[in-house]
Amino acid sequence: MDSLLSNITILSLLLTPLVGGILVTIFRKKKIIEIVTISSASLILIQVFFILSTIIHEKTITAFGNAFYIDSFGAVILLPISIVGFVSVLYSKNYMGRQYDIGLVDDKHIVRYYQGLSIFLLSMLVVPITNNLGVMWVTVEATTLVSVLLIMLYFKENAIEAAWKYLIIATVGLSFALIGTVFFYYANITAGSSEDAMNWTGMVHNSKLFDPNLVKIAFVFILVGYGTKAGLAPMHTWLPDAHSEAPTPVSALLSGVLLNCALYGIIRFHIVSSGTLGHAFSDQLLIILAVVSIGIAAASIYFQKDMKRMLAYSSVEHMGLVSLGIGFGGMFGIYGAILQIINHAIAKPLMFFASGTVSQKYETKVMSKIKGIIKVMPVTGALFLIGGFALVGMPPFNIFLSEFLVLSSGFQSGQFLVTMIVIAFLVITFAVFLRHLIKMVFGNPVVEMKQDDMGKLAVIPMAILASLVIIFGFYIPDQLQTLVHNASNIINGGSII
Amino acid sequence: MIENLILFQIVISLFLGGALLGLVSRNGRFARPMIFIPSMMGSVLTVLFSIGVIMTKSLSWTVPNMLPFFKLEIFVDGISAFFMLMIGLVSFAISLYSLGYTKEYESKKRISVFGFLFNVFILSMILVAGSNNGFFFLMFWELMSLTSFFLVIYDHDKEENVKSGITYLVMTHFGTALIFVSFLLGYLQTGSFGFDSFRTSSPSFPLLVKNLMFVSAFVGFGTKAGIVPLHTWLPKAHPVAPSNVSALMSAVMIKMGIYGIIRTVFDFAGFGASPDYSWWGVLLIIAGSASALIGILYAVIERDIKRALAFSSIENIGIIIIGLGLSIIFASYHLTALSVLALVASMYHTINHAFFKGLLFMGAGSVVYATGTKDMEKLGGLVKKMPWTSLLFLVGAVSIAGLPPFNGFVSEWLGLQAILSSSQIPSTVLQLSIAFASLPFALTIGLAAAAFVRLFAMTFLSKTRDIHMPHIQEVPRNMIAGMAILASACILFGIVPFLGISLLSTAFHLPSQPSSPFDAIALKNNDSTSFANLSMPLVAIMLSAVALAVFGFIRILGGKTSKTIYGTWDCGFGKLNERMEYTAASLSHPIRVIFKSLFKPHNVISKELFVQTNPYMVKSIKLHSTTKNIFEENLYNPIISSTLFVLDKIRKIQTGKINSYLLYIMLTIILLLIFVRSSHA
Amino acid sequence: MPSSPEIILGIIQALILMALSPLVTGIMRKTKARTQKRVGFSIFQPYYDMIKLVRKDEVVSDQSSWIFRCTPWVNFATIGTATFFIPVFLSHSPFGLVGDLILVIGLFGLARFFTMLAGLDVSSTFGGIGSSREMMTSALLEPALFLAIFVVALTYGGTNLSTLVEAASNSPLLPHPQLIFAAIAMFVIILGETGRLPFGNHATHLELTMMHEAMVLEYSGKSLALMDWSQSIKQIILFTLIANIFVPWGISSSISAVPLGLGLLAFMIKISIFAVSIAFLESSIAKWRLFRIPDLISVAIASSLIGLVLYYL
Amino acid sequence: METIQLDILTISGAILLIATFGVIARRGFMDWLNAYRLQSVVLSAVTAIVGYVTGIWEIYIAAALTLVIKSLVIPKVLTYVTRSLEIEFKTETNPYLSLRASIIVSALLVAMSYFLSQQIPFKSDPVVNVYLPVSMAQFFLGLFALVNRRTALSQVVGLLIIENGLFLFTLVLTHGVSLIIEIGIFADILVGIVISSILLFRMSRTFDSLDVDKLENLRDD
Repeated sequence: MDSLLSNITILSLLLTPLVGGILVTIFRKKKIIEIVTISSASLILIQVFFILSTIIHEKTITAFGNAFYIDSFGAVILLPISIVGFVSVLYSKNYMGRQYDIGLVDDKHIVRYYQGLSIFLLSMLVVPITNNLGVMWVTVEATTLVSVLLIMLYFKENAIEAAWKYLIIATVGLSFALIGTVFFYYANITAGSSEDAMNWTGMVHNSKLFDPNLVKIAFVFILVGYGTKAGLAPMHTWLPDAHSEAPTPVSALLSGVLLNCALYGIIRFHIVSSGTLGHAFSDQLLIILAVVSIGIAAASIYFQKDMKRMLAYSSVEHMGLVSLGIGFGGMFGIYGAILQIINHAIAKPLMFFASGTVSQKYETKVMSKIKGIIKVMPVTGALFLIGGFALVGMPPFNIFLSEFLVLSSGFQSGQFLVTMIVIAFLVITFAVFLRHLIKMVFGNPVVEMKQDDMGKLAVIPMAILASLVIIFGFYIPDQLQTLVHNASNIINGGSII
Repeated sequence: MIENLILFQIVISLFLGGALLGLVSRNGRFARPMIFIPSMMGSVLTVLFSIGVIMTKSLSWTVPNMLPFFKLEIFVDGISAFFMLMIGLVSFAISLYSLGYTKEYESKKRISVFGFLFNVFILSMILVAGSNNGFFFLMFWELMSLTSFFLVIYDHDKEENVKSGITYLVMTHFGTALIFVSFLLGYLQTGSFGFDSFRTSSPSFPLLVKNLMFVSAFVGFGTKAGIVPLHTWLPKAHPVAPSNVSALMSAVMIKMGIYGIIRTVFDFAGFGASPDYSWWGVLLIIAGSASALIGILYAVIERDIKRALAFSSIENIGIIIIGLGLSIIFASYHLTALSVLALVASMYHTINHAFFKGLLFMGAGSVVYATGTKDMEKLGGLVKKMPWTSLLFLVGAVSIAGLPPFNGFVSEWLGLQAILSSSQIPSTVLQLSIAFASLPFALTIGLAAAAFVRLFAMTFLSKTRDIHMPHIQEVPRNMIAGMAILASACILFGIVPFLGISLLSTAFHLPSQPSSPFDAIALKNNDSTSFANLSMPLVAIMLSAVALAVFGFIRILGGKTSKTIYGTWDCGFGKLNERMEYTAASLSHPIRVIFKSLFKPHNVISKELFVQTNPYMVKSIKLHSTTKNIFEENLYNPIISSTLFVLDKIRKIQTGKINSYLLYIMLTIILLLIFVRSSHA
Repeated sequence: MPSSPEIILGIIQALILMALSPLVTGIMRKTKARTQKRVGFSIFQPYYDMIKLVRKDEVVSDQSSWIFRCTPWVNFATIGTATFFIPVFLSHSPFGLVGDLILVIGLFGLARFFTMLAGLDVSSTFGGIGSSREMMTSALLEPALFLAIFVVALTYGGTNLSTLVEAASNSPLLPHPQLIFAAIAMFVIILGETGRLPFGNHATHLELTMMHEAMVLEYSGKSLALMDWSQSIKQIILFTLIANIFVPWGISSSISAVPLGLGLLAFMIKISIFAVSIAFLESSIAKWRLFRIPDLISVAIASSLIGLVLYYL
Repeated sequence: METIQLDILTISGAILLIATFGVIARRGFMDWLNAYRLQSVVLSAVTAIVGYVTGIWEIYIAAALTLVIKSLVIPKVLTYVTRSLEIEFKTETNPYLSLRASIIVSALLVAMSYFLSQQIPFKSDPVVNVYLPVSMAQFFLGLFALVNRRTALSQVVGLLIIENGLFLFTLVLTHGVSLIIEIGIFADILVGIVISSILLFRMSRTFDSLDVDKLENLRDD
């Protein structure tokens, strides 16, 4: 692809949400801004597919000199952003419409919401395509700020509390990430690079020359920093609060995409650090945090009362699994981790949407008050079940494959004890998660309710995701396989066992 | 063979078609045929296909490129085909039965979901038996668990049903995790999850790996099969499922656990003919004996028909496992002929159990269909109102009690002979322990007869105990036909064991094969004197000849006499009614007393008095007797509560205080920095 | 294939067992009467009873079903079939090729299964009592019996009764110590299987003591005759078994007139002695409480286990 | 490098640390704000010096931005937001550790920062040698303030101190990465402060307090 075309591609990708946001600000009419945002999200989706097909053929896209750089790994992150962005916007129409109808939000809120959504999408889109790790940090920080605004949309007590915690913890965490980034930059400079010292391409190119001790410290800062944003325990504490209090489409984006973006940062630096130190060092750290995350998630899910908090903990678990896969390494582990990123991004929004619809119907998020979803909302209930079973790694749904790969790589890399512990945690999570889920879906509703699935637009986004969940369970298109394979090669430093 | 492949593909598409038809169908006249006729056709073709495979040669089929790393490999050899044959036969009968049985659901809920799950469930079992790759095996395995779970909680209005379902799902998932570990060990050795590579390189695995593979697979598959103490899901899930589903689960699905154990032992775990492996067999025999005995003991005292049948499944799985264990021990001492004998006994019992347990669950389903209750204490007297059901149920009961000339006897006979042959093992310890193990085995057989006398008599004989029972009538014809198919299979496999044995020996490529249907099963001593012989066709002929002869003799001797119908002798009391009958609880009372250390019965007597001050004027006395589940109380509850205790401590870290959260971050970074410092080069 | 004289002899053996069975019952009753200082009936009284019963009309309970009605025939057919497998005076029965000791036990089991059902079919509490007790004892007797068979089968090489008895008759007098223990066990088991004291009492119809009698209480006429007859055949089969396995004296191993005649004579003497001694024993002990019966059975089990250990060590 | 420059470096580093300790040791919001303002002025001076030393013009812009935003705009915004608040919201009455203990812990953290800096192999660059430990110390002290303090206002100040530390850190290690990143960072901070001000405002309205102890509804026990 020649440079002009790639410049235009990147520019239009980034302009789409920006223009969308501006149009929202101009029109301020609920009907119009909904349509504007939906069309901008679908445009993004189409453009991402275009970029993906280019990546599959040409491996990389570079634009604006060296400022933007997309490789297969970036593309793998781009895919969930666009998909989840699209379905979230689609779902928002119904969800926010209902909130609007019952008077929970007014016109001003709606405008602010859609503005925020566009900016949120924009900032996330920059993360995987920028070459500059400093810019990446800035945009990740920007996502925090935008999402804080989205979370405190209603100014309810809990929302304010969640937003406050999220803001403080994420900001503190990301400041670590900045320190780490600067350390890496410094290592790059001291290794003699000057041109593109902050660029990923330059960094990975020079990584063999870095000072090992510096890289060790730097990676610890990166891990804790982006780890906070990615929800790795014990820095995950903001996550259940923020995810449960945000408006549902935002929860879906936070959980399905934002966490991946943060993990993306960790993995990029993992590659660099592996270049310097060999992968054993960062693998070890990733595995430690991953096991802690999975364990804490298992423990927290059992005692959970709030549906969305439970889903948030499940995100913690999945982020743990991704970093576990990266940490275990090998083709299986890394491939599994990347698949897990995609699969999680498909399944988790499905669950959030379903739980959002359910909590709108039942007017509560407290699980003990929700019974008999399958009777009240047959379609939503079925989709809820599909999503739930997918989340706990039940075949024939998609996450089974990625978990299978990750755990296999654990044995392959000789981490028997860790793998067994994780398997035990996963079994516990399975039990406790499904216990909650099944108790909600089946049984008899506490009060008599009309059978109603809350509108087509609530169901369609879920149906899209659910069909992906099922299809990816036993069929992954060749193109995607190639893409993920290339991405794994990148993470593995080009050499695949 | 290409025809087999096409047949197999047709089978898959039939079940998938049935599932899809189910999904699109609406309750109505055509809903049930749309669902069950494809599954019947699929089952018939499965039977044809598996016979084809057994007769001709194995089928292998690979579908590449569906998923990264793993190819969908199908490999159907004799063993798989044997299990597929079982699935096909039983599911044909059950599909036919379901055509009538599911009518009662039509008014209550969507039959379409049921149809979808039912078809997928059968298909997943077939694919489990056929898959040749660890990944896909586990996938179909879990699909099987998942669909059966949804079928179990199909009546999800009752919270208790859903709870049972969750227990089932969680336990089976635990099992899957262990199976996965077993495959992982194989993967670690071979670098592949393909069963072919396990097969070829397993003999060279280190002994430790083999042992670990075996143990984890045994526990994993054992959970599905319902081996004590991993059986607790079974008596919970089976009773709450719709009866046709219980029939499928009990008759076929739990056998997939047996299939897995066989595959693991003889294919993957690198079993070798050396005494090193004899402890595998010992483990199996111990587990099997415990399952058999405990299963049947609970079955004897149970008052819920379907629970009793579920416990009896545990017992039968125990018997099968004992047979397998013996086979392993014999094989590890190079006693090939005996190993074959034990294996045949075990597999024969497997297929027999599929027949009679399917039949019995369908029978129980018919009872539920007609009366609406599963409680033996309320039933009784159905033999007059439901003659066909009771006759077929009786066939099942006699078969499962291991009595001639039905099929259960043949397999138990073979099992007993295998135990008797243990004297040829060159190890006194093993000889003695197997001899001692025959004690629970024989006790089980004795108790099984007791349990099924009780089950049949309480359900079908005497007067209906619940006087408020509505009008009861015989179930529809297709349900009876479904049961009749399995009943005739029971009789056929009892009277002509040649069928089963030649099937088995062809499927498993056993060295000795019977030549004609009338050959006796003959076991020889070393000096070629007969150790034992059994010719079931002749026994059947003799039985009928003796019956005819004595009928003639008595008739000639006594001439024609008349029969008078009169009330049962009541010592002149004159008001013998339903409440004075022997109840199910009192019938099994002696056994409950004898085994009270296991059951820990607890009696509560509550009296209602006419006048509170006068204890002698009693209006009514109620005895409430409960037994304890020792496994739940002594094994599961402590494990669960201690796990929860730990989890509770862990989750407390989410205190709600932002300060503590920030502290975690601070501590994490400091600890990690210290960690880095300590790992400085 | 066995030769036709063999088959004929096999059938004759079976017929002899069937024919003689009421006689054994008669002998036992007579002995008991004598020990109780009574004259007692003729030893042929059971035959008279049977002939009388088959000519009588039946009264059938209005609660009963076809199970109740077909049970006597099933009972007789199974137990009658069992007789064919038992060597009586010829050590090898041609029917040994058809079935073995385990089949005999299985056939007994089938008969018992139906008897218990019949007891429960008539909705009388007596039937319930009988079946309930029978359920317990039979279930417990099963392992004891199997262990005893285990010892015997191991010693003589088979559960095929022909092989067994032949090997027994060829071996010297009680060469195997384990057989003594097996015999003790077998003796207890026979008491239990036939419902004799201390398990049950044939002579009364008291609720406390009945087992078998309670189950057949509702039968009359032809059916009762068949039930009684089957019961005595079962008894003689068991006596024959214990006699020919543990004391195989005099049994013929060739098909010629003199040894066969001697064998028959020996058989009759052995059986009579056995019947008389059991009757004596019955007269001298009381019935045990129901829940003490497991103790007795465990004696049998323990005895067989000792036998097993002796065999293997 | 001349001695006088080295002295200036050392002295400015010391002032930065002292200003940070001021936040740790004081209770009142206005005191913190003044300490922060002082710190920011010194920081901007340091930035200018670094700019002078390295001769990169972009750093001067950064210095100017620091001066304007940090010592003028942000304190203004915070004063504006908190103007209507009652005095008890503005005073830290009840930190988890007493002031004395806090100072000891802070001293330990400073020591740790120096220790940590020694682990990192640097070329003998005096700017780095002096400011790196100071910036780390600032960073950790800010974090400690966040952990230790119970009022939302003091947490905002803690955040600001962390941010100053970051700024210094980035500056000394990179001598100015690139203007776009610097501006991005500034923008982030500014927006962050605005958002937290909104939150503070809402919090005081909703909870009638700025005590983070009130923010304990979302928890798992």
